Amino acid sequence: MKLVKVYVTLKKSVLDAQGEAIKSAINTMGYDKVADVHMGKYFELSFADDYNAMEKDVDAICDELLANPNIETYRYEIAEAE
Amino acid sequence: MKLVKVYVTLKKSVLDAQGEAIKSAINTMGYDKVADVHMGKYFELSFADDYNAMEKDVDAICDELLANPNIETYRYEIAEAE
Amino acid sequence: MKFAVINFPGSNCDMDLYYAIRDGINEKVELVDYRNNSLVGFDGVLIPGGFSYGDYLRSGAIAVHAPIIKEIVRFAKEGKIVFGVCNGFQILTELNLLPGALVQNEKNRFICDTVDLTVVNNQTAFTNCYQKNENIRIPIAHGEGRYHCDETTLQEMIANGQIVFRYQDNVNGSVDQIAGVTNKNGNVLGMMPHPERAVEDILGSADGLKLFQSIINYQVKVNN
Amino acid sequence: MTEPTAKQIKDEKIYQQWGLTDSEYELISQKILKRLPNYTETGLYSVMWSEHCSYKNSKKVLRKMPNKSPRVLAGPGEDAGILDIGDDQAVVFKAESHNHPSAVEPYQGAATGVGGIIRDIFSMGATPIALLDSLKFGPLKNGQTKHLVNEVVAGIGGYGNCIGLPTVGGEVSFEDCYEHNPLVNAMCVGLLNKTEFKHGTASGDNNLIIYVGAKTGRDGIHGATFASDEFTDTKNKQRSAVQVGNPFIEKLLMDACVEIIEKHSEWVLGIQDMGAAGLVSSTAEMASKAGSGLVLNLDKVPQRETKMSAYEMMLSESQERMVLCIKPDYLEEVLNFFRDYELDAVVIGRVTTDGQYKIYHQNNLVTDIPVDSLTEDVPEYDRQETEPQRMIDDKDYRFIPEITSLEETWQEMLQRPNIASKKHFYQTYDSQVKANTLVRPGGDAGVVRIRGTKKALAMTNDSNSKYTYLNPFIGGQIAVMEAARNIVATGGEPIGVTDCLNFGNPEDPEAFYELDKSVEGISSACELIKTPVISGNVSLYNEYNEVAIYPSPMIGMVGLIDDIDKITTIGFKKADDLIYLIGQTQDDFNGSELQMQKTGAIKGDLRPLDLQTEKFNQDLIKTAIAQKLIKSCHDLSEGGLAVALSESAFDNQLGFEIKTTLTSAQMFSETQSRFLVTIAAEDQVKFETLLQTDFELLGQVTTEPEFVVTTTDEKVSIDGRQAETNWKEAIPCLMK
Ligand SMILES: Nc1ncnc2c1ncn2[C@@H]1O[C@H](COP(=O)(O)OP(=O)(O)O)[C@@H](O)[C@H]1O
Ligand SMILES: [Mg+2]
Repeated sequence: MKLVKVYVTLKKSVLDAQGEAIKSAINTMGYDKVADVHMGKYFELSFADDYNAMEKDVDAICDELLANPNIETYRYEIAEAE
Repeated sequence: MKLVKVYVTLKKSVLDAQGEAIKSAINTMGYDKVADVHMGKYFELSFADDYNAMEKDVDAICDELLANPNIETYRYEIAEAE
Repeated sequence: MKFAVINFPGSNCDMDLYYAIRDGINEKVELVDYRNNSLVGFDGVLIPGGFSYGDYLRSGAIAVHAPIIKEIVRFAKEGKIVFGVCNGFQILTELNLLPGALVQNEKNRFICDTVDLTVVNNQTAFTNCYQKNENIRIPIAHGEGRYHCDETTLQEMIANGQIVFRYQDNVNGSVDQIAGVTNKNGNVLGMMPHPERAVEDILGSADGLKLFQSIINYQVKVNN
Repeated sequence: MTEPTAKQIKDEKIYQQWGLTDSEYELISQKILKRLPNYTETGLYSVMWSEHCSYKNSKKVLRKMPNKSPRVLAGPGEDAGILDIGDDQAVVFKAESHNHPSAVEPYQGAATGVGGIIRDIFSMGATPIALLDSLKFGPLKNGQTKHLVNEVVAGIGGYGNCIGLPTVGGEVSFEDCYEHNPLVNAMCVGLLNKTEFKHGTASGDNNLIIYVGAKTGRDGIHGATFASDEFTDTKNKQRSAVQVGNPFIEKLLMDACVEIIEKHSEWVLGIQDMGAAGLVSSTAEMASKAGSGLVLNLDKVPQRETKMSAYEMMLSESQERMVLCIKPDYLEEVLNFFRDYELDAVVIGRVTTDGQYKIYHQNNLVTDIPVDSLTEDVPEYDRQETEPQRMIDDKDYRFIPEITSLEETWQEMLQRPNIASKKHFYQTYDSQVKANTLVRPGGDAGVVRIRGTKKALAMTNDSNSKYTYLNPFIGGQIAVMEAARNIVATGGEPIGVTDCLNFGNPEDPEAFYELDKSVEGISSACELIKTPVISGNVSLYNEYNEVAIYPSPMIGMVGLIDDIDKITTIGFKKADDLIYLIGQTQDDFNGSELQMQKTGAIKGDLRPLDLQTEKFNQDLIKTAIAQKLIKSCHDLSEGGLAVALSESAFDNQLGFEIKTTLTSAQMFSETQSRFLVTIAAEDQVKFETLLQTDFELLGQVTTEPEFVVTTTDEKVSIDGRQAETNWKEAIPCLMK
């Protein structure tokens, strides 16, 4: 069993409406040291087995589904599932 | 500058409707080795400076805002920002 | 009775509630900005549907940090009427004035429809004009309306009669088909369906009207 | 990043990459400026002279459309058109296409399409009251298309639901030609509580230009610019040509703009949204309309990103931004007003009298050109047109279907994606927010009441590109008439039209023929029923690998219902009501859904539309509704009588028993100008004396959901419950 952790974030040039709203909420709550907030998506994919083409598949899943390369970037880590 | 990375995920007891939908989309796309998908939120908070109470503040921000303890759990890492 | 309809940035059913009170049951009502910090002079507070703060992060999560919230909490604690619809319900759970939480619909899509509800408990401040087990048709419109709570909380709520409305057909996958719940005290109600959209026959249903009439009924009794 | 010099732009023909032709560039440098335009200036011309902003290829064609009626208060040229609806109220509407952005980023493309059209409405000072959407996709066969459909629908709902406007109508259709070029058109309708409005103008020496709303980023800048690496830094991949919407900010902006115009009209001289080509197009148009000049200081523009060049700021299509022109005396009031809404509002420039457009950036004068040259001096092109070969080849082809089993065909037709229920999509749109929606999606037209009056507005989006493909002129007429029938069947009087003209490459003579003839068809139909075209939008170059989409004009129509008692819906009301077919049925199978079902393609010419009969039948329905004779009314469209009967029966789970002089095949004929109505049995004589047209008393409504049908060929009994399941489940099933 492998666990793939995928992080999808908006490209820097893309408006992060959620991040902005959350930042201003944090500041209003009195935490004024927070200078910037970005929000992204986090996925955990479990693979039944390890296999050769796994990384290739994860890339494809990210490109075709989890992220839109026009606005988002992604990175991932592969770990042993507990 | 410090960068805090926060991961918020649904508690295991809460049905992850998005995760399930994504899983079935991935399977439909032909990647049948993906056994399970969970979706969560990922935040990057930049702090202008490091300071003593920073960890306390991050805990508070997570408890009061970023995660809803009734349904979610969170964890975070603190890193040096580039 | 004089109602406050709270207007958060992004609320969008505020006027629907306003008209339901003003034209539906002919009572006094005012819109109150989220930046106010007093509800003195009001007898009940209504939290409308919509997307407060864009519903970014989680529905209702950011609104609970607005200045007016202190007063809403005071109303709840003092046993005054507090009623949240849709996003208002989400805000009340985020505030822990109501148990549980509202999460993404089971089918993971926004649903707009008119559904059948059962009035589970007609002995509340909000439902005393309905019959017990009455079937009412009320519109829904939400993406995060699946009610979630743990088993202990559920049993407690059942025992206390806090479950007020159930869906007849579990449209969003809610625990125990829950559509609306009160707090223990019975003065705070949250529900995902929109009774304020069902106050005239030409809108397709007037079944929501009795909810607002119930509040008046209840208040009259309390005052006497 | 260093910008190329004016000379480099000329020598290396960099302007070509931005879409300017050699002769256009020459016109600019030799006739207009009498010098070489610099980088920023060339950028401004390239976007302002693009088809999207200038309509240089379509202007001549668009002039053919009628745009006058006693109701018209504002027509094409403003952000949206306005029609007087009496009692000092007016309705404002427009439709907009967002095809390309939706192909690239379906959720945001669709969402910002909705956001953009809403801004066009409130920039006229009107309160938006409803949305509609017209969507065209490839067949629901593969994962990519389903994903695209899901995302587009989610984007439309995401924006509309969040801002709190009901989506009350629309259409979704599927044809092969849209597989790689989906069409996403959105329409917004607004209400103006007076009959005067703010023009989008900037006039009066030294009056101030105010920027309100979201900060400016690098989003949506002319994609072609980034294609060339030389001019971009190494972070190229960090940039995006896709706009992202923020409906939350737009809600604040909408409420603020409506309020400032309603309550503080004297503060505001002009207002306009920043749509395509953002800052440049909004400000240049405002100044040009007023015959003024303008000085802008870009350092004042609220910026989301650092180190933006003048070019980037001027061309950015960041969403949720507005430009206002105000009198300096009210500056404090205006800034405070927006601050109260928690919106950024800043002075970015002022009006001048010299007719020049001057832009300062970091203390440099980066642009100094005549304002009018951006908006008025664009060359207008007269494109060549030739009749498409397929039309010549197939002129005499007539498709005659053979129906072996009426029941089987009936059930199959109900499952065809173009006919099946679209509830799977539209139920993800809030159709009731604001508690004014009287007829929700699922019928012929959506209806929104005007609170405090007896009036309501009926609205619909219609197009049938199969018809326009076979015959653009007749197809154009049909699109208008189908929209009108939807309005009329609902109890409304059609009062005006907006459109989205989605076509291929105008430089291709066949594609241009399609555009030109469609518009002629639309125009002739609008003339007849006196519905001026008061706004619209053109989207050309819709093609993939040089194969164009079907010519796809979309008609958005609004009708006035003077008394909500007149509202009529499609559903049969009760057993024993009599069912009538109004209008004559012929063998109209070319371009029909039945032809698609039987042969997998469409072919042949269309029969001319008899406009007089069309109008006569529409007037008849209006009269009968006014006399309260009609209990349900449904126009006949795709799938013909069989489909209309089924949909009317499904609404209240009723059935029917009919006997007709039609053949089984004709049950699916798509002859135009027809309606299906029911009346109470006791009104038979009264109703029939009205009917000086072709009609047939088909039979009556029955309690059990069973469809008993006798044609000239056979008698069948169709399981209505099964039929309803087929119709309802077809799309959810395909979307799985
Ligand atoms: N994308 C959509 N958004 C909202 N409503 C839709 C959409 N697609 C279809 N509908 C609704 O479904 C019903 C049937 O649509 P359609 O078959 O196109 O009607 P018609 O043939 O009468 O024009 C209409 O009420 C229409 O408004
Ligand atoms: Mg119709």
